Amino acid sequence: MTITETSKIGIAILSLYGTLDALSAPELRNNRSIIDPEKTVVIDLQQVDFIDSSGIGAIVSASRQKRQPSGGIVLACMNDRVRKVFEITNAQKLFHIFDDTTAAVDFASSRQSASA
Amino acid sequence: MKTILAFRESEYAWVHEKFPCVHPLLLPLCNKPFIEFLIDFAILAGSSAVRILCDGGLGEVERYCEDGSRWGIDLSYASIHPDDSIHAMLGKNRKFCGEERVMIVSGFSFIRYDKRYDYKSFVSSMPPGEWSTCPGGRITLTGVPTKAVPDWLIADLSLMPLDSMTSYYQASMETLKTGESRYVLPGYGDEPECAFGRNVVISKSVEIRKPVSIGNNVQLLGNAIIGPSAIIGSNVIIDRESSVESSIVFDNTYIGEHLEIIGRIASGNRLNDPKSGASIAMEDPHLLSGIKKNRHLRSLPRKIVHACVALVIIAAFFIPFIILWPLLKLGGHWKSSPASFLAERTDETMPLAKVEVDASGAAAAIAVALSLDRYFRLFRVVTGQLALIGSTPLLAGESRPDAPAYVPAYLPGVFSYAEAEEWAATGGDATIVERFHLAHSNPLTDIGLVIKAFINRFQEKSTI
Amino acid sequence: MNFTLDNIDGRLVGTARLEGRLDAQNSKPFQKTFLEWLEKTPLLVFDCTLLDFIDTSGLGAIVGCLRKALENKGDLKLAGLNDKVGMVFEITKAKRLFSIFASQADAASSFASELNPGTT
Amino acid sequence: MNNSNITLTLPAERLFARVARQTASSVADLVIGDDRHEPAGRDFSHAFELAVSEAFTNSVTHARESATPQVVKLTFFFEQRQLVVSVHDANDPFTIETPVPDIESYPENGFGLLIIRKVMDHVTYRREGNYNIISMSKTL
Repeated sequence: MTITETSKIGIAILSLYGTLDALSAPELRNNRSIIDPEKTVVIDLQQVDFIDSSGIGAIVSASRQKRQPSGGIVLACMNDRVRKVFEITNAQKLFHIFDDTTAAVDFASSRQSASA
Repeated sequence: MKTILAFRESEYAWVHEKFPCVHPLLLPLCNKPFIEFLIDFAILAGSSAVRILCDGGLGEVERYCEDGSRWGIDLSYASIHPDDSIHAMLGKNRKFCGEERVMIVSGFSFIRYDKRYDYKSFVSSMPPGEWSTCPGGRITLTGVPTKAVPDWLIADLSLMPLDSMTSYYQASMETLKTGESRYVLPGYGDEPECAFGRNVVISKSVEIRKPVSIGNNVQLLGNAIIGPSAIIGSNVIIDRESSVESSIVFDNTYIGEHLEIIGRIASGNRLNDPKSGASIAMEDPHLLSGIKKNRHLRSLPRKIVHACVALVIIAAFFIPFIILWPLLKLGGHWKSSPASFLAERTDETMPLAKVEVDASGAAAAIAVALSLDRYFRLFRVVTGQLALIGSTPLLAGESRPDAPAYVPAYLPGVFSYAEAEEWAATGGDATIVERFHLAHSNPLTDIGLVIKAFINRFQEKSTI
Repeated sequence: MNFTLDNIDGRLVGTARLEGRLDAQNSKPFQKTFLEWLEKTPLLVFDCTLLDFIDTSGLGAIVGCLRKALENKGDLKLAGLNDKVGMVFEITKAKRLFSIFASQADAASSFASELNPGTT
Repeated sequence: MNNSNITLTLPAERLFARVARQTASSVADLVIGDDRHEPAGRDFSHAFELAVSEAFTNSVTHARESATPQVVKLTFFFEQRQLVVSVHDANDPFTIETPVPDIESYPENGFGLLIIRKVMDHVTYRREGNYNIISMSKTL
C-alpha cells in the first residue's frame, strides 16, 4: 500500500492506494497525522482494492487516537468493495462518510474550527 | 434527476421489535417490500439513479435490490449518521448528486402516489423546497425547475407515516384495495383485486373473498376461508377450516386448523393486534408457527435415533430380504436403476438407486408390503445421508412446483411423513403433511411415524 | 391458584384466580381441582388477570370446565383476559362459547342479574 | 475444476497472505466463469477472497514461536456448486464462536471471524491431532 498525503485548509488528506491488510496496516497506524490527536484527517479510500479486518481495525484505532473519536477521522470515496467490509463489521457507524473528498474536507474543517 | 431515500434506525425501531425476521425496509406492504414502492415512485418521478442512505445496516436490502438493474436504474447505498440533516446528507453524497435536481425522500413513511399521473413533468416544474410532509417524513427537492408549471398539471401525492403496527396495517390494507390501479404490483390473473403468486394450491372447498393477495407456494386446505382483505405472503400454509380475514400473514407462516384470524398480523409464530399493538408468541405449534428448517432435523440426537432404528429394521428384515431379494432379482421382478437425488443440502445431489418391484406374485407382494424395496436406503440412514423419515427424496433436476428451492424445509428420508398419514397420498396434500411434520416433529414422534408409515404401506400393498 | 366463594344476592358464586401459565404441563391437575370447586357451586368465574399464557391444552381444559359447569346447570364466566390470552381465545373461536367480562366483579354480579325475579 | 483439489502450503508469515488471497480469488474466478463480470460473481469472488485472507491472517497471528518454521496449508475444492476451502495450521486450539465486537467501543480486533461467518455459507472448525482445521464453503 502507498499513502499519499496532501493538505487542504489545514486538513490532512491521506489517499490510500492498494491493499490495506495486516501487512500494510502498521503503515497507516504509524502515520504522523494519524497519531496526532489534534489533527483532523480525511482518508480517501477510492483506490483501496482490498481491505480486511486488520485494515478496518487500523482505521478504527486511528479514530480512537483522536480527541474527538467521531469526527477526527473522516472517510471519503469508499468503493463498493471497501463499503461492503465496513458494512459487515458495522464500522460504518463510527464514521462520517463522504462520496467526495472536497465535501469531506469542508466538513472536517468545519468540525475542526467548531472544536477549536 | 436523482433520488435519495434516507432512513434512520430510530424511525423503524418498532419493526425490529414486532417483526424481527425482516429488515424494516423490506417489510412487505401488500405483496411487495416497502422499499420497492419508493423505488417505483422515484422512477415515475424521472430518476435515473437512486441512493439509499441509512444509519443502520443495509446488507439485506442490498442483497435484495442489488444494483438496481432490475428496475433499469443505478442503485447505490451509503451510510449516514443519526443526526445528519438533509443538508449534511447532500454534502456526504455530493458526487452522487452532481449538478442535477435531487429529490430527497426522508423518513420511514409510505408515499401514496398514483402511477397514472405524470410525476416526471411535475417534478421538473416544481420549485425547490418541501413537496410533501407528514409527521416523521418528507419529500424535498433541490435545484431549479427546468419547466414552467402548466395550468393543468396536477399530481396526487401524500405521505403517510409508518410509525406503528397500526399505520403499517392501514397502509397494507389500503394498498390491497387500491393497489393495482395506483401502484405497480406483481401478481397474476385477470380477476381484479385478486393477486396470486406462483404455485398456489387451493383445495376444492376453499372460499376466497376479494380483495385478496396471495404469494408464492401457498397452500390453502379444505374449507379455509380467505378474505375479504387478506394479504398472504409466500410459503404459507392455511390449514383446514381456518379463516383469514382483514389480516396480513407473513412469509413462512403456518396457520393451524380451525383458527379464525380476523384483523390480525401473523408473522411466524407471532400474532399481533394492529389496533392495540399487542403481540404474542405462540408456543403451541397447533396454532401458529414459523415454517423453517426445524433445528432438530439436523441435530445429532435425531440422526442417532434414526440410525439406531434403521439398524433395528435392517436386522429384523434381514432374513426376509436375503430370501426374497435374490428370488425377485432372478425372476426379473426387482428392477433397480441408478438416479441422482437432491441431498439434504439442496445444492448438492446424491446418487441413490431407484427400485421398482413388479408386484405380481406372492414374493413380490410380501417384499413390497414389508417395504423391502427401501431396504438398501436404510444403510444411508446409518451413514447419515438420509433421514429415516422425512420428505420424499426429490430427483435432481426434476422441476416440481414444490421443489425445495421454494420450500424452506426439505429432508430426504427413506420413508416420507406423507406415508404416515392415510389421507395424503400425493401432490399438494403430501407436501403439506411433510412440511407440517418437518416443522414440528422430534426424534421420538419420528419413531411412531415410521411405524405408521410401515403399517400404511403394509395395508396398502397387502390389499392389492 | 386461589378460590373464593361469595354470596351475591343469595347466589353462591365461586371465583378462581388463574395465575401464570395454563398449558400441557398443568392442565390435567387443573381440571381435577376444578371438580372440587364445582362441588361447592356451579356458578363460577375464572379471574384471568394474572394468567400470562395459555396454549391449546389450557384452552381445552377451560372449555372442559365450561362443559362441566353447564352440565351442572351452572355457568363459567371469564374475566380480566389480557391481550395475549384474549388473542388465543379469539383466534380459536373459543371466545364465542364464553361470557367474557372486563373484571371479576362484573362477571360475578352478572350471575345475580340473570336471576329471574319471579322464581326467588 | 470439478473434482480437482488445489493445495497450497505457505510459510506462516503475513507477507504470504497476499498469495493466499490471490489464489483464492483466482480459484473463485475460475469457478464463476463468465459470471465474474456480473455483480453477483464479483461479490462471490470478493467474499471468498476476504474469508481466506481472514483465516490465513488468523493462523499467522497465532502461529507459535518454534525452531521449525510454521506453515499454513490451504486446500481448495469445488463440488456440486460449492466452493470449499480448508485452512490447516499447527497452532493452539481455539474457538470460532467468538462474540461480535461492540462497535461503539472502537474495537481494533475481533472482526476477522465475524467477517468469515458473515460472508461464507458454512464454517466449521475441527481439531485433528495437533492441527486446527477451519473449513469454509460458499455456494454459487
